[in-house]
Amino acid sequence: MNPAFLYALVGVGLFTLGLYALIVHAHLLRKILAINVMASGVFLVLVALATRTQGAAPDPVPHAMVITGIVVAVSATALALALMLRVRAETGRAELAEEPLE
Amino acid sequence: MTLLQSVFDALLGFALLWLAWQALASPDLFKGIVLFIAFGLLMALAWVRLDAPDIALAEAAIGAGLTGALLLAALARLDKSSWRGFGRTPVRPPEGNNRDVIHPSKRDTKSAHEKTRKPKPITENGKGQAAFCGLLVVSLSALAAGLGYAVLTLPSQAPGLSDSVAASLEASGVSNPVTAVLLNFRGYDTLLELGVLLLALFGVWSFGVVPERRESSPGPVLDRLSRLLIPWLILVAGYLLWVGAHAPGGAFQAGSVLAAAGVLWLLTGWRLDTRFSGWPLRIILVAGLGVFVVVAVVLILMGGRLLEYPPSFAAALILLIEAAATLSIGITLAALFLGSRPETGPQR
Amino acid sequence: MSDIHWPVIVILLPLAGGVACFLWPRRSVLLGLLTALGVVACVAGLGGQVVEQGAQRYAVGGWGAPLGIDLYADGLSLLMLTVTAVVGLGISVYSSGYFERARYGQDRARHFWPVWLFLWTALNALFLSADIFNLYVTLELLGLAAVALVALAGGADAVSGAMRYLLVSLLGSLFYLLGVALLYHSFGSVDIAILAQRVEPSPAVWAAMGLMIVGLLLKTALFPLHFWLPSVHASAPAPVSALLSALVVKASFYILLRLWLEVFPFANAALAQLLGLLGAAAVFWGGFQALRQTRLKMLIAYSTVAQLGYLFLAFPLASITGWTGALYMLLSHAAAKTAMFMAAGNILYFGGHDRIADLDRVVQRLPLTITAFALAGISIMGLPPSGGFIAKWLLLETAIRSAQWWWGGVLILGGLLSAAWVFKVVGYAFTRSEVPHEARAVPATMEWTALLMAVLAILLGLFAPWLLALLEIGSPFGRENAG
Amino acid sequence: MNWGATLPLLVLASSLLPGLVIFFLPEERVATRTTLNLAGAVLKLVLVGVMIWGVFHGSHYETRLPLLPGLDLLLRADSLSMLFVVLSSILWLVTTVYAVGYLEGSPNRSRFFGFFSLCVTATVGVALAGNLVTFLLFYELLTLATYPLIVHRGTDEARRAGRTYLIYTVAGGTLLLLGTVWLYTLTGTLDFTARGFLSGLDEAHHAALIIIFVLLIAGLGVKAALIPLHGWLPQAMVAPAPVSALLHAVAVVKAGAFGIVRVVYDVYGVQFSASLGVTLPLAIVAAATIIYGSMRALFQDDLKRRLAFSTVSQVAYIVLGIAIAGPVAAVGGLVHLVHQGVMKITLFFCAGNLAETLGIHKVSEMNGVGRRMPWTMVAFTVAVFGMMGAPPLAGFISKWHLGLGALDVGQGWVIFILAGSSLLNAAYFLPILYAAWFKPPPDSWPAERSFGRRETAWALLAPPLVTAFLTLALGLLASAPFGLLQWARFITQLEYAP
Amino acid sequence: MMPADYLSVVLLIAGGIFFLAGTLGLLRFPDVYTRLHALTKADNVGLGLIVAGLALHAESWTVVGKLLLIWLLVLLAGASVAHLVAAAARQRGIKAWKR
Repeated sequence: MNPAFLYALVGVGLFTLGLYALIVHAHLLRKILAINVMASGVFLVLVALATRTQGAAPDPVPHAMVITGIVVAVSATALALALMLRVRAETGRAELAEEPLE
Repeated sequence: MTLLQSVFDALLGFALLWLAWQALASPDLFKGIVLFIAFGLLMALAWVRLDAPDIALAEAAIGAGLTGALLLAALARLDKSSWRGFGRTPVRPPEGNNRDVIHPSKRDTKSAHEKTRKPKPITENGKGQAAFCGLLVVSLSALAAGLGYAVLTLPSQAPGLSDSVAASLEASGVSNPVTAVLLNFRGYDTLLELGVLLLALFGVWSFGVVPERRESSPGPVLDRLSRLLIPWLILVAGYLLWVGAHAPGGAFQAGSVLAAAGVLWLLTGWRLDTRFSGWPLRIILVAGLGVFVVVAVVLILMGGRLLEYPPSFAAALILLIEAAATLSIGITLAALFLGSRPETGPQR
Repeated sequence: MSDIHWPVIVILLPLAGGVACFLWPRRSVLLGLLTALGVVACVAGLGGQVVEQGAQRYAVGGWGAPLGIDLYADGLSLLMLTVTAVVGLGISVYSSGYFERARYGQDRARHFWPVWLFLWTALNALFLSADIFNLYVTLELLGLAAVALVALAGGADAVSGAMRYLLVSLLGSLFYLLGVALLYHSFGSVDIAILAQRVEPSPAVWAAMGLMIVGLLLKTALFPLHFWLPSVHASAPAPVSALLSALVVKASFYILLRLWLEVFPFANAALAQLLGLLGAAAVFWGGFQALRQTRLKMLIAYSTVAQLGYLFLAFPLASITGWTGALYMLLSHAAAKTAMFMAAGNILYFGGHDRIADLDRVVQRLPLTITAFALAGISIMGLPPSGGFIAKWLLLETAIRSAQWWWGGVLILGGLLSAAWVFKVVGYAFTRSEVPHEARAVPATMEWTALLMAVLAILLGLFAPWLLALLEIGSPFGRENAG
Repeated sequence: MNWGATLPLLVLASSLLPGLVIFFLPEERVATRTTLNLAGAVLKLVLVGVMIWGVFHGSHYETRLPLLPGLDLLLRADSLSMLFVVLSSILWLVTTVYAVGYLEGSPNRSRFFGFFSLCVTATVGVALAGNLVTFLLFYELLTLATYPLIVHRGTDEARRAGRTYLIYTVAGGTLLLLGTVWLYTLTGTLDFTARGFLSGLDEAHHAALIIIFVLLIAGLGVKAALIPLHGWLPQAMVAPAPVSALLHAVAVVKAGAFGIVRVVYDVYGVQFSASLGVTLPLAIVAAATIIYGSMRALFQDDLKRRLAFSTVSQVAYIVLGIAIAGPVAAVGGLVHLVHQGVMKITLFFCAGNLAETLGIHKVSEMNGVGRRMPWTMVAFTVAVFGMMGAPPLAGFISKWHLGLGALDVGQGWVIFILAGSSLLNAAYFLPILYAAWFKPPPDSWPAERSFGRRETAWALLAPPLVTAFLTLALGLLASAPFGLLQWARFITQLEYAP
Repeated sequence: MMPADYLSVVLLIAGGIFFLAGTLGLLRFPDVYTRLHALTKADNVGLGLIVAGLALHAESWTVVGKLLLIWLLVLLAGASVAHLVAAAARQRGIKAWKR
C-alpha cells in the first residue's frame, strides 16, 4: 500500500483509539494522554497525505501546520496537567465527578 | 527495497498503534507515561519516514521529550506525599484504585497492576458498563471505518501547495520551505501560536504558587552531568536556530532543546534567584511574542501589510524573530515544567 | 482613515495589552481598561471602513490565499466584533470592580487581565479569520484562555469544571482539526473562499463536515453535547461566566455558520432538520432544567443551553431572514446574558450565596441589580421592544413563511419557559422580608454595568434596521431572494 | 419643531420620564415625587387637549420609527385612539391624586409610582398605536408594568395572584404575537386602516384569517377578561385599591377591549369580519361573559371581588357592541368604553375608601356605612345606578344604543341579554345600597381611622366625587355638540359609511 | 561492493546483535539493577558499533565527527541515567536480586 495512505490510516486508528480511551478512562492523566494520542493521530493524517507529490519533496504547508499543532498540544498538555494537580488538591482525586454539580 | 520499506512501514504503523494502546490501557500510570514517551520516539521515526525531518525534530524534542518530562513531573506531584498540604479543603484520601504508583520494579508494578486492573469505569453498574463499552467500541469502529474509507477515497496524487511554496520560496528569505511557511507565508499562525504558549503559562501561573516538593539532593552525578550537558544543549539550540533557514530546524526545535537544558538545570535543584524571577523573567518570556508584534507593527508603519517582510530584509527579520522566539519558547517550556509561578522577590 | 490596517490593529492591540498587563501586573487594571477602550475604538474604525468600502479582505504578509492567510471582514464578522467589543468593554469595567475588591483579592486580578485580553485577541482573530487552520489556532487560544479564567474562581467546583471544559474544548478542536486535514488534502487550500469555489461532495468532504460539525457543536454545547456547560458557567467567576455565555460559545457557532454557508452548501436538508431538532430539544431541556434549579447561576447557565438551541432553529429555516433572526438572537442573548451573570455576580458578592429561595433579602437591597436581571429577562423571553423580540419575530416570520410552523411552536413554548423562570426569580424582588442580611457593599461600577448591559439588550430592539443593514454588508448569507 | 411627529412622543414621555425619575427617588422624597406625578399627569392632559384640538382641525399626528425592514413602530392619533387617550389621561390624573392619599406612609412608594407611570405610558401607547406590532409592544409593556403593582404588597396571596396574572397575560401575549406575525407574513403590512386591510386578500387565505382572528381575539380576550380567560381578574383584587381602579377601569381590561375594537374595525374591517362569519361567535362569547360575570358577582361577599366580576360582565358590553356589527350598537359599545371606565373607577375608589377608613372589605360589613361616610356613598350610589343603566346616567346611554343597534340589525336576542344583565346588576348592587343607607350601623367598624371632621382624607374623597360627577355629566351631555355620542358616531361612520 | 562496505555491514549487524542482547536482558533479567546492567552495557557497545559502521559511509569528516559526538553524548547520558536510576531504586529500598 502507498505509505501515505498507510500512515494516514494509522493516524485514523490513533485518533479513534485515543477517543475511546478518553471516554472510557476516568483518571485525568490518562485522559490527557489520550488527547495527546488523538492529536498525534491527526498530525499523522495531515503529514502522511502531504507526501502524495509524485516523488517530489512533500508539501511543506502541512508540516508547518503540524509543528504549530505540536506546540499548541504541549501548551495544552502543560495547562491540563497543572489543572489536574489543582483538581487533585481541591477534591483529593485526580478524576472528575460523574455528575456535574447540580 | 520497496518491499522492505513497506514491511518497515507496516511494522512501524502497527507498533505505533500497539504502543498507544498499551500506553493508554496500562494500569500503571508510570508505565503508561514511559510507553507514551516511547510512542513519541516512534512517531519521530514515522515523521522521518514521511520525509518530515522538521517535525521529527520537533516531535522528539517537544512531543516525546518535553511532554514526557511534564507528564512525569505531574505524576510525581500527584504522588501522595506532595498533594497533602497544598489543598485548601480537607480532602478525602484517594480511593484504592486511583492510588497512582511510581514503581520501576516489576514486583511493585505487579501489585499496582492488581490494584488497578480495571480502569475506573464511567458507569458504576457492571452490566451497564459492559453494554456501554460494547456500544462505544462498535460506534468508534464505525467511525474509524468511515474515516478510513474517506481517507482512502482521496486522490493518490495531490501536490497541495508545494508548487506555490516553491515558487515563492525565493522571496521568503529562507530556503527551508517549512521555515518559510512557518515564519513567512503563515507567520501569522506562528504569532498566535506563541500567544498560545504564553497563555498556557499565564494559566499555569494563575493556579497559584504550589509549595515545592523538596527533591532529594541531585547528587554529584546529575550535577556533573548537567554542568557538562547544558552548554552543549545551548550550543545545539543555537545551531538548530541558525540552520533552520536552509535545513531542518528552526525556532521551535531550538527552543525545545533550550527548554531541555532548562529542565535539566531545574532537575539539579537550581532555581532562579528571586531578583530575576520578576521583571527580567517576564521580559524574556514575552520576548518572542513581543519582537514578533513589534516587527509586525514596524512593518505596517513602514507601509507594508501585517508581517509583509521586504524581501531584502526577510532573512534578517526572520532570524531576529526566531532568535527571540527560541529564547521565549525555551524559557516558557522550562517554566511550564516547573509547574507554577516562581516565588518573586520582596516587591510582592 | 481608510488605509489604516484596522483588522490587524483589532487583533494586535488586545494582544499587546495582555502582554503589557503581564509585564506590569500592578497597573493591570488601568492597562486593561485602556486596552478595552482602545479595542472598542478600533472596532468602530473597522466598522467605518467596512461600511464605507464594503467587505474587506486583507492578505497577511502580502501573499494572499492559498499560500498565505487572509483576514476577511464582512457584515457578519463586523457584527460579531462589535458584540465582542461592547460586551468586552462591559466585562472589563465590571471586572475592575469584581476582582479588585472581591474576596479574590489582588492576586486573582493580576492573573485575570492578561488572560482576558488574550481571550479577546482570540475572539477578534477568530471573527476576522478566513482560514480554517488559522481558525483552529484561534480556537485553541480561545479555549485555553477560557479554561484559565474559569479556574480563577478556585474551589472544587470551578477547578473540576475548568478541567472538564479543557478536555471538551481540546476534543472539539481535534475533531475540527481532522476535518481541516481532510479538507486541505481534498482541495489544497485552507482558505474559506477558495474552498467554497472548489468544494464538491465526496466521502472525504462528508467526513470532514461531520467531524467539524461535531467538534464545533461540542464547543457550542448544543444539546446533547451541552453536558459540560452548566457546571462550568455556574462555577466560574461572574464576569467570566458572562463572557463564556455571551461570547465564547458563540465563537464556535460563528465558525459553524461560516462553514455551513460557504464550504458545505450541499449539506442536505436532513442534516439541517437534525440540527433544528437538537436545537428544539435544547430549548425545551434547557428551559425545563433552568426552571428546576435552586441556584441562580446554575439557572442562568441552563438558560444559556436553551438560548443556544434557538440559534440552531435557523438551520432548517435556511433563509436570509432566518439567519439574521438567529444572529439577532445571538446578539441580544449576548447582551442579556452578560447582564444576567453580572447581576448574579452582584448578588453573590453582596449576600455570599445565590440560593434562589433565599434571594428576597438580597435583591431588595440591590434594586439596580434586580432591575438589570428583569430587563435582561425581558429580552430573553422575547418580549417587545427588546432585541430578543426582534430575533423571535424574524424567526417566527420565517417559520410561518416557509410553512414549518412547528419551529415557531418551539420558539413560542421556549419563550414561555423562559418567562416562567425569569418571573420565578424576579418575584423575589416583591416579597416582604425584614431580616437584614449580612452584606457587603457592591461597587457602583458593578451594579451600573449590569444595568447598562441589560438596557442595551432592550435597546437592541430599536436599532434593528441599522444592525440588519450592517449584517448585509458582503451578503454573508448569499443573495437568494429575501426570505 | 415638527409637531405632527413629536406630539405623540411627548404624550408618551409626559408619563414615562417622570416614572423613570421616580424609580431613582429616595423613599422619603414625598413632595418631589408627588409634584412629579401630578405635573406629569397635568402636562399629559394639556398635551392631549392640544392633540384633540388638532385632530378636530384636521391635523395628522404620526410618528414612525423603523423597527425592522418593512415594519415600523407607528404612533398615530385618530379619533378612536383619542377616545381612549382622553379617558386614560383624565383618569390617570384622578387616580394619581387618589393613590397619593391612599398609599401615604406605606413602604416602596417610589417603586409603586414608577410602575404606575409606566402603566399609564403603556396604556396611552396602546391607544396611540398605529399598527398591530406597536400595539403588541405596548400591550406587553402593560403586562410587565402591572405585574409589580399586583404583587406590590408582597404577601403570599399577592404573589399567587401575580403568578396567575402572568400565566394568563404572557400566554395571551404569545397568542397575539403568533397571530400578528402570521398576519404579517400574509399581508406585509400591519398598519391600522379604517375598514381593515384584509378584504383584498385571496380567498385561499380565508381559513388562515379565521384562525388568526381567533388567535388575536384570544390574546386580547385575556386582558379583556372574556370567559373563559377571565380567571386572573378576581384574584388580582389583592392589589391596592388605586391599582384595582386603574387596572379594571382603565388600563388592562380596556386595553384588551380596545384591542378587540381595533382588530375588528381597523384590521379586518367589520364587513369583512362579518363575511368571514367571526362576529357572531364573538357576540355570543361576549353575551355569555355578560351573564356569567353578573351571576358570579351575585355570590361574592368580598366587595372588590364583586366589583371585579361586575367588570368582567361590563367590559363584555363593549365587545358585544362591536360584534353585533351594526352602526348604532357600535356607538353603544364605544361610549361604554368610556362610561364603564368612569363608573367602575368610582366604585373602586369608594371601595378603597371604605377599606382604608373603616377597614371594610366585605359587603356584609357595610350596614349603615352611608351615615358614617355619606359623600363616599353618594358617589358609590351614582355609579351603581349608572352601571344598572338608569337614565339619565352614563350607563343608560350605552345600553340604549346597544339595544337599538341590535334590533337594527335583527339580532333581537341581545335585548334579552341586556335586560337580564340589568336585572342581575340590580340584584347584586341594590342590596349593597340598601344595607349602606337603610340598615343601622354596627357599634364599631372593623378598623377605623380618624380624619378629624371629614369622613376621610381629602385626597381620597375628591377623586370619587369627580368621577361620579363625570358619570352624571356624560349621561346628561351625551348628545351635546362635540359630546361623546357625536364622537362615537364619527368613528363608526368611518367604518360603516357606504 | 567495496571492502569498506563489507566491514560496515559486519559492524552494523554486530551492533544490532548487541542491541538485541540488551533488550533480551531487559526483558529476562530479574530486577532493576541487573536490567540496567544489561541495557547500558549492551547499548553503549551496540551504538558504538553502529556509529562505526555508519562512519565508514560518511561523506565527510564533519559527519564522522557528528556521529562520534552522538556516541559520546549517549555514553555520557546512558551511564549517568543508569547510575541515577540505580541510586533511586536503592533509595526506595529495592533490594538487589539474589538467587
